[in-house]
This record gives sequence, C-alpha cells and structure tokens, in this order.
Amino acid sequence: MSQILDEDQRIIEFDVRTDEMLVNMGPQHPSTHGVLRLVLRTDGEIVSEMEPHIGYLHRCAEKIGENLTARQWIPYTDRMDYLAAMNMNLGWSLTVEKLLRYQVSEKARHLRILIAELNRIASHLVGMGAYGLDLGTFSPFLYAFREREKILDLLEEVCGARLTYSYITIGGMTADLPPGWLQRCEAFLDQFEPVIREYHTLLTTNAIFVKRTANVGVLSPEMAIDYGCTGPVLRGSGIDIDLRRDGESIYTAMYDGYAFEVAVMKDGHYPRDHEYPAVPQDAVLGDCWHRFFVRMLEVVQSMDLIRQSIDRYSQCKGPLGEPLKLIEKLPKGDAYLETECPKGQMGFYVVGDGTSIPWRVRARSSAFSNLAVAPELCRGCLIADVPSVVGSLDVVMGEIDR
Amino acid sequence: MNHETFGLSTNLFAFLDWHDFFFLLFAGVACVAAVMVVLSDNVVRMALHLVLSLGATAGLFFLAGAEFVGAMQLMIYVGGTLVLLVFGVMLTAQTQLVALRTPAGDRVIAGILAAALLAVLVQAAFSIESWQKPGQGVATAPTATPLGMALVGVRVDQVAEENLVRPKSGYLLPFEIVSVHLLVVLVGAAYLARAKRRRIPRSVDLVASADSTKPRLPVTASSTLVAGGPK
Amino acid sequence: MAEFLIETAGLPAWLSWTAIAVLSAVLILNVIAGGALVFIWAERKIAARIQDRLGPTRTGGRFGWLQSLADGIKLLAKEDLMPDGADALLFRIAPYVSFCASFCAFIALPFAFDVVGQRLNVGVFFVVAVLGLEVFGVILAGYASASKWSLFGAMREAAQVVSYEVPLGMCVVVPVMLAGSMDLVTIGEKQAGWGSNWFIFHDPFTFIIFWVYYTCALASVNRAPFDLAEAESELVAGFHTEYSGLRWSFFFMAEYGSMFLVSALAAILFLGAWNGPVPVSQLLGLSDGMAANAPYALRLLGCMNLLLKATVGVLVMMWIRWTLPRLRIDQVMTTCLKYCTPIAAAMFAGVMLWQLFLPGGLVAGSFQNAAGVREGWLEQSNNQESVNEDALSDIVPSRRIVEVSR
Amino acid sequence: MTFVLCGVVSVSHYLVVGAILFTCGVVCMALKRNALGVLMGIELVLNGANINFVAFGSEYLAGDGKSVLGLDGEVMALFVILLAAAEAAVALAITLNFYNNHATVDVDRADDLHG
Repeated sequence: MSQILDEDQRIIEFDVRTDEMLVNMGPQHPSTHGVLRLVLRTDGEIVSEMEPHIGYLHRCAEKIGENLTARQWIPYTDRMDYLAAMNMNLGWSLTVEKLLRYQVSEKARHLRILIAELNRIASHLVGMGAYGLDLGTFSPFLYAFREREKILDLLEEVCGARLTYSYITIGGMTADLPPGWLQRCEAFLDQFEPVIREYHTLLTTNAIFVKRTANVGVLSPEMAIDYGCTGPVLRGSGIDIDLRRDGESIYTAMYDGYAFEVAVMKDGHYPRDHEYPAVPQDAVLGDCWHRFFVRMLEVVQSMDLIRQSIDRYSQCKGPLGEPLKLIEKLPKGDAYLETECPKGQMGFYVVGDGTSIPWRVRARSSAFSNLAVAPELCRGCLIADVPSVVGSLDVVMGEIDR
Repeated sequence: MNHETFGLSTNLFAFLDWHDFFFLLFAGVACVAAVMVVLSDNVVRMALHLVLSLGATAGLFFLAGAEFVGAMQLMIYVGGTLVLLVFGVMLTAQTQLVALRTPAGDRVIAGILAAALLAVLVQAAFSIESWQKPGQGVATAPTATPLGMALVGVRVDQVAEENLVRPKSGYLLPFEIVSVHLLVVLVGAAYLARAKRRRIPRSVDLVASADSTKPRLPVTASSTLVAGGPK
Repeated sequence: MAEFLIETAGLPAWLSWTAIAVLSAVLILNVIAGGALVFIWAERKIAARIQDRLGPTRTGGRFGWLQSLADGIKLLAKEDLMPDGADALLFRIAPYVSFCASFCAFIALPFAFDVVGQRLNVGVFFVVAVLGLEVFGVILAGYASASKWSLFGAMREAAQVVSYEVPLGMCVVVPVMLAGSMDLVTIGEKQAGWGSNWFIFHDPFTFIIFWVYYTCALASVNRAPFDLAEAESELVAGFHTEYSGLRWSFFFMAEYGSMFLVSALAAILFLGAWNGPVPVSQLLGLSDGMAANAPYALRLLGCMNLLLKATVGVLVMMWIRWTLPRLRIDQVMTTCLKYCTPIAAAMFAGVMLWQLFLPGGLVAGSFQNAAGVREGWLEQSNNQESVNEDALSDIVPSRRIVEVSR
Repeated sequence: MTFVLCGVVSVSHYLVVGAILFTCGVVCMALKRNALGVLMGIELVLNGANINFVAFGSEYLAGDGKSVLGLDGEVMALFVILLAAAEAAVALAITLNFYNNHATVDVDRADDLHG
C-alpha cells in the first residue's frame, strides 16, 4: 500500500488513513444539476478521484436532426441548453444561414441580440442561484428566480413559451415584438440593476461564500485551454476570449457597432467603471469565485448590450422580414459555427446534400468540455468542494447528453 | 417518600417507592446492558450497549446524591469518550472487522471464571453488616460546591464535622497533576494518531509538475479550436 | 403542588407524586412536540418572508397554521421504510435516542422561579451534558442506515459536536462563575431586577462570550451554517437520508427541541432568564422578585418571559439559516478550534479578572459576586454545624480575598 | 430476593451493580479480539469501580448518615472519569496507529514488536 502511495502522487495520504470508499454522487443528487452521475473515490472526507458519468439524458438529438428539415430541428436545440434556449436557436440558425449564405435584416439582427442577451441573463441567474444552493444557502436561489421569472414573462410575451422558445429561427424570427414590449423590457432593466447589488451582498462578498469558493478548484489558464474549456469558465481563468468579439465574421458582424468589453479578470481587476465589489484576498485567478464573478459581470454586460440593442432596434425602420420556408433546400456543402452561449462556445455543424433535410447534424457542447475538467479540479478536494466546483462550471446536462 | 408504607400496603407502587424503583430501573439497565456488551459481536452495538450501561450508571450516581459526578459521567464518558470510540469504530470499520468472533470455548471458560469472580464480589458486598443498613433515601443537600472547594484545596466537610484548626489539604495537588496529565495525553494522542503527513497535491501543482514527471495531458480537439481558432 | 394534592385532595402521597410527575412529563413533552409544530410552521413562514414569497397559506385558514399538523399526520401515515442492509435494531432505536436526549435535558430547565421539572444542583452542567448525548442518536442513525451518505453525515456530526462541546462548556462556565452556582434557578434569580442586571451586560467580556455561546450552540444543534451532518447539497440528507415517516419526524422534533433548549439556556444564562427588563412586579410591590411566595400569575409571567426570549433565539437561528451558505467541515473545525475556543478562554480569563478587581461591577454593589456566594454557603454550613467563626476565618483562605474585595 | 427488591437501597446494592459491571468488563477485556472492544471492557471495569466509590462516598446510602469515604469518594470518582477519558484517547490513538500499520484492529495479530 505504502509503495503505491509513494509512486502515485495523486493518491493523498492524510492523518488517519481510513478505508477508501466509492460513492455515487448522482444521477439523483441535489447538487449535480440534472442527471449527472459523479463517482467519487473518497478517503474519509477527501476525494482522491472523481469520474463523471454522463448519458442519462441522451435523446439522439443529432440523429433526429438528420431526419428533419433544418427549421424543424429548432425545437430540439431548445432542449439542449434549456436554460438558454434562445442562444441555442441562434447558434443553429446562424450555422444554417452560413451554409445558405443568407443574411437577416438589420432589424432582425438587433432583435436577435436583444433576445439572446436577455436569455443570457436568465441563464446566468439560474447558474448563480443554483450555485448558492450548492453551497447551502437557499434564499439567493429564489431571489434569482424571482428576477428570472420577469425575464421569462417578457420572453413569453414574445413567443408564447417560457422555456423552449423556438423563437429565433433560420432567416429571422417567428414574430415581431408585441407593442409596448420595449418599454416593459427597459422597466425591467431599471429595476434589475439595484437587485444585482443584493446578489453581491448575499453571495459574492459574503464571508462564508468567499471561504467556500476562493482558492477552491483552481483552474490554471494552461489547463483551461488544454481541456477546451470555454465561456465563463475560460474567462474566469483570465483568458480573454469571447466569440462575440473574436468569433467568425458572420457571428461578430451581428455585434458590429456595439460597445462592450469582454468580462475577464485581468490582474485581478475588472477594468470597467461600474461599481463592483473588490476581489477578496484569498481568491486566486481561476478559482470558483472568479468563475462565479465572471458570470455576474456578464449579467451587467448583457444589460448594457440589451440597452444598446433596444436603441438600435427602435431606430430601425422597415419590416422585420419573414423567416425562411420550412422546406428550404440546403445547398451541397457544410458549415460549422461556434457562438458564445452563456455556458460557453456552442458549435453546430451541418452538412447539406441539396435536399431540405441535412445530411449530417452535429453539436459541439461547451458544457461537455467544461465538465471534463472537473475530475482534475476535484482531485484532492473535500467532498463539500465537489458541489462547489461542479456548480461553478455551471453545466447543463441537456447540452452534454443531447 | 416515607418508608412507613413499606410492607403494609399491597399496592405495588407504594410497595416499591420511587427511589427504589429508579434504583432498580437504572441498576437493571446498567447490568443488562453490560452483559450485552460482552455478548454482542458487533462493535457498534457494543458501543450502544455501553452507552446505555454508562448512562444508567450516571442515573445511579444521581440517585446516590452525587449529582456532579453523574453529570460528569454523562458529559465526559457518554458524550465524549464513547463518541470518540464510535468514531474510532467508523474509522477502522471494515465489514470483517466490525464483527470479530470469539471462539465458543473461550466464551465458556470466561463465563465460568466470571461467575466465580462475581460470586466472590457479591459475597464481599454483603459481607459487612453496616453496608446493608438502608440509607435515608433521597439526596437533598448539594455536593457540587464542597466538591469544587475540595478540588481547590478547601475541605468544607472536614471543617464542618471535626472543627479542625488545620484542615486536610484537599485535592489541589492531584487536581493539578490530573490537568497536566490530561495535557500530556492530549499531546501524546495527537502525536500517536498522526501519520506521516504529506502535502496534498492540488491539481494546479500537478499540472505545473506534469512537464517533468508525467506525460503532458492530451490536447483535445476542442482546445485547438480555442487556442488556434479564427481570430 | 404535590403537597397541595396531599393536603387538600387527601390523596395518598405516592399517587400525588406520580400524578405530578406524569403531569410534568406530559407538559414537557408538549413543549417539545407542540413547540416543534409551531417552530416548523414559523420556520416556513420566516423562510417564505425572507425569500419573498408567502409560504403555507391554505391549511387551517388564512396563515396555514395547520400546515405542520397536516404534515405530521402525513408522516404518521407514511410507510416506514428501512434499507435492506441496515442494522435493524440500531436503525429503529436511533431517532428515539436523539429525541430522548433532547427531552431529558428539559427536565432540569426552569421556566420560572420554581416551574422546573427537577431542580438540580448542577442544572447547567446536566443540560449541556444531556444535550451532548443527542449526537449519539445521529451517529447510530448514520451508521445503521447502511448508506455512505449517512455515514459521512454521522462522522461529521461526531467530529463537530465533540469539538464544539469544548468552547460551549467554557462559555457556560462564565455565568456559572458570576452566579457562583450551577443551579439554573439560582443563576436566574441572580439576574432579577432591572435589565442591566442581566449577565450579558455584566461586563464587556460577558457580552462577547454571549455571542460565542450562541455560535457554539448553533453548531452543537446542527443548524446552518453548521448543518454539515445533513448538508443537503453534499450528502443528500446526511444522517437521515434513509429515514421516512414517524422516525424521521422524531429527528426533527429532537432538532427543534434542542434548538429551543439552547436558546432557553442562552436566555437563562445571559439574558436574565424569566426576569423582564423592568421589574414590574417589584415596582408594584407584588413581590420581592424571589421565588417562594410569589403568586402563580407571576410564575406564568416568568414563563412567558422565558418562552419569549427563547423563541427570539430560535427565530434568529432560522434567520441565519435562510441567509448564510454552509461552511465546509475544515472551516467548521477552524471556527471551533482557532476562533471560538481561544476567544472563549480569553473571555473566561477576562471575566475572572473583572470579578477580582471590580467585584461589584462598575457601580459598586450592583452585583453579588461569586466569592460572596461561596461565602454565604460557608456561613450556612457554619450555622448548621456551629463551627467556631474565628477558626474558620483562619483556615479558609478564600475568606480573606472576599474581605479585601469588599 | 425479597431483600433485593423490597429493601431500601443500601451501599451493598450499589456494590452488587458495581460487581456486575466489573465482571462484565473483565470478561470483555479477556474475550474481545477487537481492540476497541477491549477498550470498552476497560471502560466498564473503571465504571464498576466508580460505582463503589460513589456508593461509599454517599451519605444517603449509608445507614447511619456517615459515609465511609465522605467527599473523597466523589473526588476519586471524578479523577477516575478524567483518567478514563485520557486513557481512552491514548488507547484510541494507539488503535488507529495499529490500524494504519497493520490494516486490522484484531489484537491477536498484534504480535510483533516493531511498529
């Protein structure tokens, strides 16, 4: 036994050696965010190894996509990251539009940004609230959901659905905004701004929250890149990549003329003139606290983007434009496009063969790569750190299993 | 709480009297649980029976008027030592170790010897006449204060009863010795239970040291997308 | 009351004693069970208010006040499951061990001057000791459930509670030192009079140590942010993962019972026990504030006073629970060993020095100090045994200190 | 039997309880192969002794109101409890150490001298 200990650095020895235990965390567990199953090898309270088992939510979405027309597949993208279905719709629509070399109207472009960023806020609110739950505090979750409900109300007005919207489709939107919606959206933003300060008080700067997240699950920038982490997880490690700025031109063209800065922690300091809490002393770049904080920053960033898009959208004259036909034929060839979704870079791949039904459909999930780094982060941590690490990665099983 | 009804009334409750009743209850629980400690093979059940036994003993102490000792028994023994023991059981619990069986032959021999020992002790207990005289019943006066004062060196009871000019010195010295002893034990136990401690390698350190000791972690396809993706 | 029955109703002694004992037991049981019902309802309502929602609204009328009763009936009707690999005896017995410990501690808890199950000379010590037994039920439950999550919960509970008994004990010793007695009734009586007589306001050290006590009490009854044994986001439900129905509810009654108990203890030790901030009865000339011949109405008022204070303590616990995240096990231990224990020890020493140099408090004579109490005890025994006064003063060293300090 | 049941409790009754606990403890120490079981036996033995101390020290049990030991009995009992706690801590540490080295708590297998 002791020889093994000497050879393998990864096995941790501590004061009193006890029996190793294999523990199943999930698939039914309060803090695995859906049907994720984590197999923990624990030595007392210390986790020596952790292995995620996935696939409990597999629904053959990609294969189904090869039997439907491109527009018919939109509802299936809703069910991938069901917390940010608008962004999923957008990703798939843009990919197919890239294949078709189709460009939506100016008005639709601003509306897409408006809706997608609104949904990003909703998604981050869930991530934030559920992270509080993971750490054992219940109230921020409900505060987050209270605000999210308001966003869902807005989205419901737009498309009639609260979770699986299928609103953004290939070639535009299913409908234009109802009258008075923009005012209601602005009213929401105005009352939402001070609420963020509450979240900072309850979570971001809360002493216990900081103790639980600072210097826990530190993801170095190199490792983040090696494992293909994207989105807030990557930016939490201090890497300045955001596809809205650095992506393919068909995607970044959407954001042309928008002023925004990528929410990334550089030198432990976020360079904007908003009021933010200071970074706690214990926090290291790349730890759970930073990943969480990047999401909080992105909420503010999205609010800015929404305000800008509301301006531009209301300045746009002319019609929104009709979406493409349900049976629009796809040209021969393929297209791959990654977009910046709330969870990270979501990629869609489509191969057309001249019919209206795509020959191949694939999705590249950001949460999948983000989850892959969890075993590394959890090695040698305490059991209580596992929810805090997995929660900070903010994975959605619908997207991983598809 | 008078004993005059003793023997006259046929009523069971009056016949027994509460003090006796509780004595019998506690003594019964203590003895039966002690026997169960011996008989059970499972360590955790042994611990449970031991708790019952020691808890009932604390009850006996209360009945004997030694309230402080009883509470001490509950706190230190039952609340502290036994929780520690069960903790130890859990730390070392492997299924085959929880129940280590004793050979039946050993049990028989031990039973005979135990019976002999018990007989001697019981005989001794009833051998002296003055021990058998019934007491006055229920404790009324507190003993905690004189106990505390005895521990800091003042023997109130001795003063009271013998009117001594120089009292016995009390228990200040033993008290000190015990405290030092406890400290030594604390240090000793901490030292004994300590394995050779090794710094827990965090994942970050592992990656940092990965270049020299381990093959570098495989670069996934998606990471090239991130690192070398379109700008 | 037993004397009352014997004398006026003419019942035999044993019967009246038994009747009173049963009555007391039923009363205490009702305090726990009824208290648990009320507290669970209150917890729901408070949680709802904190979280910006309504909580139960339908059952039993407007405020859903029958909700916990309805839940109790539901729990009674629920199937009592036991996992296959469980140790049947231990699994069955564990909730009752917890509950009994919580219940037994109420025996020595005074609600007013002499409204107490059994007045014990070592009351404080007894309550703390018995409360420590509750952990045993939790450990047994965790072990017997044959579930790894339960086992984790049990281990955490064992480590946590045993550690927190140290600072808790130190905090409890401070009021004992001030009152010169471990008798809860005496401690309460020492704080009679104006609110400034409460031990929390005795000196700055006691003020600090009250908060240390409250923290440790929170930890020893396993409430958030120290609820590691049942940490639902980590251990599913910890030690009671496998429990259902009535047995599960016993754990909860035990939890709420001990929550109330530590709060009541805090009220007695630091917050003036059953004495209100203003000695109304004394001002009205109804009584001298001391037990013996106080009218029953006064006792009732005292009970109300104590219950109110204890309830406030419980409500604060709920408030904390719904506000703060949970600590990690190593942080819980750090809090105990690096913060609570040294602070408690320093405050203990501080109170001791304060007693020595400022024995009567800042305003001379506002307190009777512990040395005086001991003195009183000695004199009492002197009178009984009629010992020579001079001889005693020669041989009792503490007496000199007392005289100097006077 | 009538004496045991009906007589008012005296020192002897306590001594009998102590004797039973003591005997059980001794048997436990001798029989159990689990080191923790042996430890529990020791606790029982110490408790049996403690009962005797308290019984002899109690004024309420002695017939004439004068106990044999007086306050000394209770003080001794206190010291025994304290030392038992200390002993348990050390013994547990030894057991855990033994378990670390041998991966067992069977005392029969603790037969080599070097740790």
